[in-house]
Amino acid sequence: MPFIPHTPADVRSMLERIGAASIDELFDEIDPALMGADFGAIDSGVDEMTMLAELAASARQDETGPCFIGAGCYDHHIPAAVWDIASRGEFLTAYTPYQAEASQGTLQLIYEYQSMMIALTGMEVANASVYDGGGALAESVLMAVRANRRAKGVDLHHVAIAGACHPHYVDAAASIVRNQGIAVDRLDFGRDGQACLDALDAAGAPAAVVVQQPNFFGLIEPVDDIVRIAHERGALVIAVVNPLALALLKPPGEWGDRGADIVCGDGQPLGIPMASGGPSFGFICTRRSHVRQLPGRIVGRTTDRAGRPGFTLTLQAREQHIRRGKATSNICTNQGLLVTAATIHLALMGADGLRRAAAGSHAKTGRLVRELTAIEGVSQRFAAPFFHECVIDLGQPADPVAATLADAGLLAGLPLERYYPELANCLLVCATEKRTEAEIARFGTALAGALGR
Amino acid sequence: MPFIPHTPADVRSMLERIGAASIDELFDEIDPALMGADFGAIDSGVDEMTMLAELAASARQDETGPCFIGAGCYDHHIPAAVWDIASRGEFLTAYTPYQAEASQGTLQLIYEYQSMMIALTGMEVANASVYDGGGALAESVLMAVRANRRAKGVDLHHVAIAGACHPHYVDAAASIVRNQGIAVDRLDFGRDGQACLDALDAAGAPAAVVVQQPNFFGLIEPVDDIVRIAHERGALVIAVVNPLALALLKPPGEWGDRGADIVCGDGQPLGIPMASGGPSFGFICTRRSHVRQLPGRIVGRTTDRAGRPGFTLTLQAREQHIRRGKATSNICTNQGLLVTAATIHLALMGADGLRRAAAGSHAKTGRLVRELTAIEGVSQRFAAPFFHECVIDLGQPADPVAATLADAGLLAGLPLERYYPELANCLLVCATEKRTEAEIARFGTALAGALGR
Amino acid sequence: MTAGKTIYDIGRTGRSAASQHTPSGDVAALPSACLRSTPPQLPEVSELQAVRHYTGLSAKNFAIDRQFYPLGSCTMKYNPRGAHRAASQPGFLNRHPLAPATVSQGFLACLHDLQEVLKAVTGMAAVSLTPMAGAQGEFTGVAMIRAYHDARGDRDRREIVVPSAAHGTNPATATMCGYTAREVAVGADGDVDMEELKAAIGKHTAGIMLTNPSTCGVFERRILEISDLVHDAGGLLYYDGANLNAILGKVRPADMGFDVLHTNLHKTFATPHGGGGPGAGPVAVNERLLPFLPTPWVERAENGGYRWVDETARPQSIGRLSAFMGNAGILLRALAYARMLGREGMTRVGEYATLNANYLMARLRDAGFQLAYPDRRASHEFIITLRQEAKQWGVTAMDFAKRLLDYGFHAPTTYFPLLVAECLLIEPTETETKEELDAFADAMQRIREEAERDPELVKTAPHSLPIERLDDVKAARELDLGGPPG
Amino acid sequence: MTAGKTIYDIGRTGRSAASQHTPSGDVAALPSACLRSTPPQLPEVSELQAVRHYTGLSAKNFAIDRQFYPLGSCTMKYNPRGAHRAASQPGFLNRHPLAPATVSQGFLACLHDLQEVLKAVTGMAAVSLTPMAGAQGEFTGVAMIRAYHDARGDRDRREIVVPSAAHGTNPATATMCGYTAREVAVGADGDVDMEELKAAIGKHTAGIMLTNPSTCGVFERRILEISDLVHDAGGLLYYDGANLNAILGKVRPADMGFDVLHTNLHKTFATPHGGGGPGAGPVAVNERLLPFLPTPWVERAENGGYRWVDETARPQSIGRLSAFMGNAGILLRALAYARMLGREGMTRVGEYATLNANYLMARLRDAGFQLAYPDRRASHEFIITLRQEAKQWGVTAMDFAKRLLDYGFHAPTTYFPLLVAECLLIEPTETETKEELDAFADAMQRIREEAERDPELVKTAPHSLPIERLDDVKAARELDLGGPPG
Ligand SMILES: Cc1ncc(COP(=O)(O)O)c(C=O)c1O
Ligand SMILES: Cc1ncc(COP(=O)(O)O)c(C=O)c1O
Repeated sequence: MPFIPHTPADVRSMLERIGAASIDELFDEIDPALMGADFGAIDSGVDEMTMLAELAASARQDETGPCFIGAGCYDHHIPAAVWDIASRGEFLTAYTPYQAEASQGTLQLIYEYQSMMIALTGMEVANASVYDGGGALAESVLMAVRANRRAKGVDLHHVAIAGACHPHYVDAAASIVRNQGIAVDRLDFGRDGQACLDALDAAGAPAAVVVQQPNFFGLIEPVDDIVRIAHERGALVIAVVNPLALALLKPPGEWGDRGADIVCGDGQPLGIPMASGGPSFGFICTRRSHVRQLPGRIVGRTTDRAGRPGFTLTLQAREQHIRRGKATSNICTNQGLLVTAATIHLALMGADGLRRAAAGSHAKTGRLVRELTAIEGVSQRFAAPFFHECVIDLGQPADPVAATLADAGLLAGLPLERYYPELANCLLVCATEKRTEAEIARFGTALAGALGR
Repeated sequence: MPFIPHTPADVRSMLERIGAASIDELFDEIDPALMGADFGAIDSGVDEMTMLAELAASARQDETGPCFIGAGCYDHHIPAAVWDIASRGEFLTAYTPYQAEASQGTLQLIYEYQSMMIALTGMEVANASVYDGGGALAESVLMAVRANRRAKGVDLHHVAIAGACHPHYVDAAASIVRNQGIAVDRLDFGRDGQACLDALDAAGAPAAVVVQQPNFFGLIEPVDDIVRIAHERGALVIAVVNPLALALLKPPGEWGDRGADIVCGDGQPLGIPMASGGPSFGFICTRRSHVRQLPGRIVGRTTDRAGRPGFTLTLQAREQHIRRGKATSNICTNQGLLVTAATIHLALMGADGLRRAAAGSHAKTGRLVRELTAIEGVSQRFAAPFFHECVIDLGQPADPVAATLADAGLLAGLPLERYYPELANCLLVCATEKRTEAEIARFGTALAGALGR
Repeated sequence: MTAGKTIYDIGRTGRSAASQHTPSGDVAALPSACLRSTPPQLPEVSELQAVRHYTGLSAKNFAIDRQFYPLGSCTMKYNPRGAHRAASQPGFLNRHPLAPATVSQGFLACLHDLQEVLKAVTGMAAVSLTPMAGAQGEFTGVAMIRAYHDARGDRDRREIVVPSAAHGTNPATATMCGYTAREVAVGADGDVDMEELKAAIGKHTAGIMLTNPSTCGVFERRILEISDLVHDAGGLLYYDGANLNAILGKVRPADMGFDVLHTNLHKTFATPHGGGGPGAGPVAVNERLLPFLPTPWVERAENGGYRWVDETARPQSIGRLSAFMGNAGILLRALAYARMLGREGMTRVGEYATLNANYLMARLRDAGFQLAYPDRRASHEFIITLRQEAKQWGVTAMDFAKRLLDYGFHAPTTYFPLLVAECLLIEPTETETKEELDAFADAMQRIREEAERDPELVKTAPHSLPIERLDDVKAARELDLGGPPG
Repeated sequence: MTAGKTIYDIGRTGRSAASQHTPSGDVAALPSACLRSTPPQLPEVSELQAVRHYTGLSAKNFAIDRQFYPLGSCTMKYNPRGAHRAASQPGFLNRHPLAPATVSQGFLACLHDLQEVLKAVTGMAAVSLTPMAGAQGEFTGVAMIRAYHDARGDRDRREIVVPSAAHGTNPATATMCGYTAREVAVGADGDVDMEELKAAIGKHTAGIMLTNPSTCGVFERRILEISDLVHDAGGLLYYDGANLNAILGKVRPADMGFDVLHTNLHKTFATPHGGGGPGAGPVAVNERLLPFLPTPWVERAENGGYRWVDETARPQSIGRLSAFMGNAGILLRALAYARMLGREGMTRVGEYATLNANYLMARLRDAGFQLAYPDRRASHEFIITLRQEAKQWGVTAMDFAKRLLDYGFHAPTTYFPLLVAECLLIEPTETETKEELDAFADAMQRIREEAERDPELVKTAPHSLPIERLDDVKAARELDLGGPPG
């Protein structure tokens, strides 16, 4: 019996103590009519060896050559120590740290994580994670609407997206906040691919303005201006950021007049494997004044009976298990293990290591863009400076080209037609610090071949 | 500075405390003539990411399809839990448990390991490992000669190998014991591939007789007879065994009149990846009366000041760090981590799991032999019963055939010409419980193709 | 030694784990106005320091791999290492979420297999794997209920009914979906109070959220009656699958009348909780709600391969809930577990979880503890109330919980469900041995003796952990939520 | 809770980790006489029990990943996780040792690269990677010395000279090679006593085994003189590379006059010690001994590829020492480490190991401890003697060692080398921080105060570990070496 330790003698003596004749008898309160189901559609079990062989075969089937897709999920180097430690049973198989004294490991780690995220974003407080970047944006929107509910003249049923924010993030946020009567308005981006300040000017008085830095196209946004305009209109500013980029870029806490109000994003670039997009984790940071609107777990430092410092979940009155229907969110289980990995990752990288990974990725993408645009008919779609992603115009529909290259084992970037019909000829490409010169050259050659050049 | 934590400020203040002006000054007792070497042949260092990419490329280069080679190293299933636990820093980065109180984890584990090896072999004591199966045989020969030194009429300069023992084991043992003036005589095996009792009868009075069960050809040896004959001549019996086979086969402690005297072998089948043949571990078990001749670490159970049970290295007076030139062996570092893995493996498998792995391998090899011998001109070389390896006669030189199949990604078995010129047409094949029907069929098809059938 | 020190405390300016320094690059192409002026204040430690620090922190956690962890409602069972290994194959870890389906057939096949398993165990018509935890599954389900009513123009239904024993995520979910949560009481026998329920249900009712067995640790016996009641009023039934472990392979939620549900893979399907996540909360629906299922999910294509289903194919879908497809790695672990259990193994889960709970309940009853529902069978969990002990000796459920830590056991769930005073909700799970249950029962009995003999000892526990009882009030009052040192 | 219980104690008849039960098979083809009549008595536990038991045992170990571990002569430095990862690639783990060279070029290239690195750091002409630990390297080296003399017909050399400070493996190795070990004294300054040495060397001398810096923690200053002396007498010099960490990238053993050596990759090249192994002890030789190198090793083929060299190509080889090619996985880890350090990194190893040792020596000296060689520089390690403390307060080196455990530090090496009474041999390694060294020095100082004030406290240490001081005498007298319970 896989995973069940009972011997026949155990079962006998346990039933005796219970006073039941059989295990079946323990189900005698259930209407027998409910018990007749046929589970034959489920196969018989297999041993671990066989299961591993099956799943390994599936995994092997999907192995490809180098990945040049980014779009919110990036193939960065992860120090070997990160997952060796994060996978220790003590982190992997613990629950949420409700019993603080028996969970100081996880609690201190989250406290350290909060500190690191505060340092990266330039904000004042951080939570212990939400599900992912998309969910983080949704929760940030809800939070902004709550936090701004006393502002005058602000439309609490609208938030505005300034420029090209990840379409999946926007979709996820829209699906979620729609139920509370909040609409997410996508403002046009400009011809240069950056947020259009005029569109923002014309957007009325949304409760919040969302801006992604770097934006979905990899471009640097004029965040200082956006923050200033948004604040002038009484909107709170939600910054969606790539935490790795923050090793280089100005922290949202310093944007514009008084910084962004809420900073969110996905932690994947911080030591999380791509793994089909999950599990990763979403983060939310904000000002101290909004901390009671923050969803999710928060860890605080306190002392024990003997006066020694220790860590515990705090401000739980925001949460569903205390506040129930009035909680800031329904979130319970979050993405703790990924936060564990990200914390170890950040400790190992330090500011310098993180900066190198960011600058290295930036430089490799520059190199890639030069390689690709050297092909006749291939050009850079937007001229604005980019971080580590770039929109490449192939001069012909990108989707079939990407498919051809995928069949040849090279993930050539994300065709944009699905999201922006006007960009049907475009690929969004990314080269992280892990991509080698040889791989970039291979991409160039393969693309030229696929284009018949 | 990879792995060196010193800041410039640290270095300054440390040198100050030492009273030296520079780190170089700390080397001022060394003749400057010795310090001029040029280390330019060593490349500059690379970061972990780059190193991992380099070594991963090398590793990928050697990936092949299914492995049907055995010959002392077997592709068995290893439960995922085994290495997840054995790789924990507390096992991986500890030293030999000299400070017992700070090493109870490793010490108790070795005690459990000793118990399990005693159960498997039917002997009375076990050591905590030697380097590998070959080394274990060498140490067993030395040990037998020492243990038998008072026997009358026995030639302490000769040991005899009855039948086909792994040629690498014999070579290793011969290279090692030669220096103490001991010759290892290989007796002929019979036409049936098994040890020839007549050859043994004619072998004089060696200090010890070595027999491998199953033998190098995978065949079951008449161990009861061999032990009886050997003992009649005053020789000690050294059994070389596959510990996995002992889940099925009669334990050496029960062989013949009074069992083997020393049992050794390689622990690789117990949860150790093939990994190019190492690290694995060698084991030696013996009778209690020979324990003081046993080389290597031994753990005993004792009590602490408070009377609680605890574990410690014991009988250290046998060892080099105490006895120096008079020690039973020079072994110091052994193969502790592999013993850790094997112990966890044995605990997870239990007698039943181990028996299934053994019987499953036996059955799969039977299936393979039927598949291969169905090909015209291919036959089983020896008719005797085999455990999970078998000598297959291809009717034409085996070496080029194996090379052809290897190029096609299939490791077809070990060509035997190198070891036995008379078996130039033969392959030693093995199918563990991991080999699938499809892989066996693929072998059949590929072999038929290579033979032009 | 770094006891009590944070990673910042052990850092020094200029120190680093230098082998993690990858080649840098020129950033001159970036306008200087967008760059940060000072580097972020991250710890500056060597690789050994980081490894030692976090290895050391891990040692301060209780975890299933170390301790019995009978946390009610959380199903802290063994998390097979084989499942972890299966999901950690390079082909899975290195797969980009937006890789074309043509080079993702292995992964898609796995998701499809898991969808089929979940359909079979729940009896539902379709599954979406995308929700990232139970609460997101609840959100998804209730959002679908709302989309269903909306699609029918039935816009006046504003209430979601939940029993008072419901998990906090249930009412919180109702709110997130724009509904009002209406609580109904639970009777003395642990079942929902039918009179209250009847009074609560009406044309304003969008639906009801139930978990069965409930968080009272008993099976809601009148479930078919409730189902008829709600359906007759035009509402739908949501099944909170957090407790599915109790009836896995025995009873299908669909047969109880539920229209939609989530399963907590991190409970029933043994994926690790990770110190707070990640989980996965796939939703399953009957035909009625199928058009509203969140995207993406996987279906078989005509050519025998697999393909993603997205909004273009399902225009009524409530849409996307996360940037990609959900917690893929958790889904793979669940599939691995399902493969190892198979049909027979799943049935055994419910049986042995129930056996363990009833046995431990009997042992504690015999040791003098008061059961919340003494006349009922335990499901996979049960409740004891320490009302008596609190009144007589001043020793509360929390004190028992803390003292258990000294005995090397994680505490059961405390003070949930809220309706039972001084309660402990105890869920042993099927993967624990009788000996472990006996040891736990013995410890509880000893603590009870201590509570009578030396209440201070229990009230000031724990005594043997790296830290003593923490001051939660101070934590909330004098907020110290971290931040870089300088 | 399984504290103090063995895996057998927690087993029950009929219990198993059933998902490890692979399909069995028919064994009717095996003669029943060769089969066992009863199954071996192995533990019968569930998978969770095994995981919990061994995870729990691991927590009872000190280890580098948890504690400062200044074990002299053992070089307990950080073992990079990246090197562990590199060697754990599936392509490496699944490679069969007898796979044809044509499908092994990746692996062979790695071995060749490591051979080249070792040649460069030692200055030697050729390397064989096959020895599985330092002691096997020593055996190999001395066996080669013997083969060399034998090949020249020079059969009367029966002695290997070793300093009295030598590691026990040195004389034991001499014996295993059929030689007699002749010990020579070490002078008060830590260098070998030249007069004794001169007297010991002669035409009966096969060779000398030296480690430099020596296990006295000092550099043997007259090494060139010794080399001439031995060579002039027709003997050869063996370098025990256990202490190579002290001079890595600064001084090459070849330049000191050594003919043959081993390196402990599990020390100098940072591969983990694994609680007692595995290690790897590659040997390097100059041209003189090259024909005798053990097999197999790797050389470049004409086509640019790599191939194995075996006895057929090297008929004078001392032959094979193990079934396959050595501890391949350890060699790969060492290569990974060497790649990350590179030339500059290697030089720094010796420098910072030396800096740390001299600093810690200064701190302990200032704290009142007596240095064994106060007028000498420390190499990467140094010795203090607690003769005074033992005489005055009855507190021995062992007591200090045990008390250090209470302070969270692993003890230094005790009572080795034998020639210094009540000694601790302390090796901090280059990967420890100044703060860690300071904390250790502070602890030593406090223990010294305790030894004066409350000697019993120290003599009965440790007090804070799961177990108190163990009775080694009883262990050896009342031998309990395990065995199945029944
Ligand atoms: C009964 C019940 N419902 C819902 C949930 C929420 O699930 P999750 O934590 O996965 O969001 C839980 C989790 O504890 C639960 O016990
Ligand atoms: C000086 C010295 N020589 C030789 C050895 C033996 O090395 P190994 O343990 O790898 O066999 C050691 C190991 O402790 C040592 O310190």
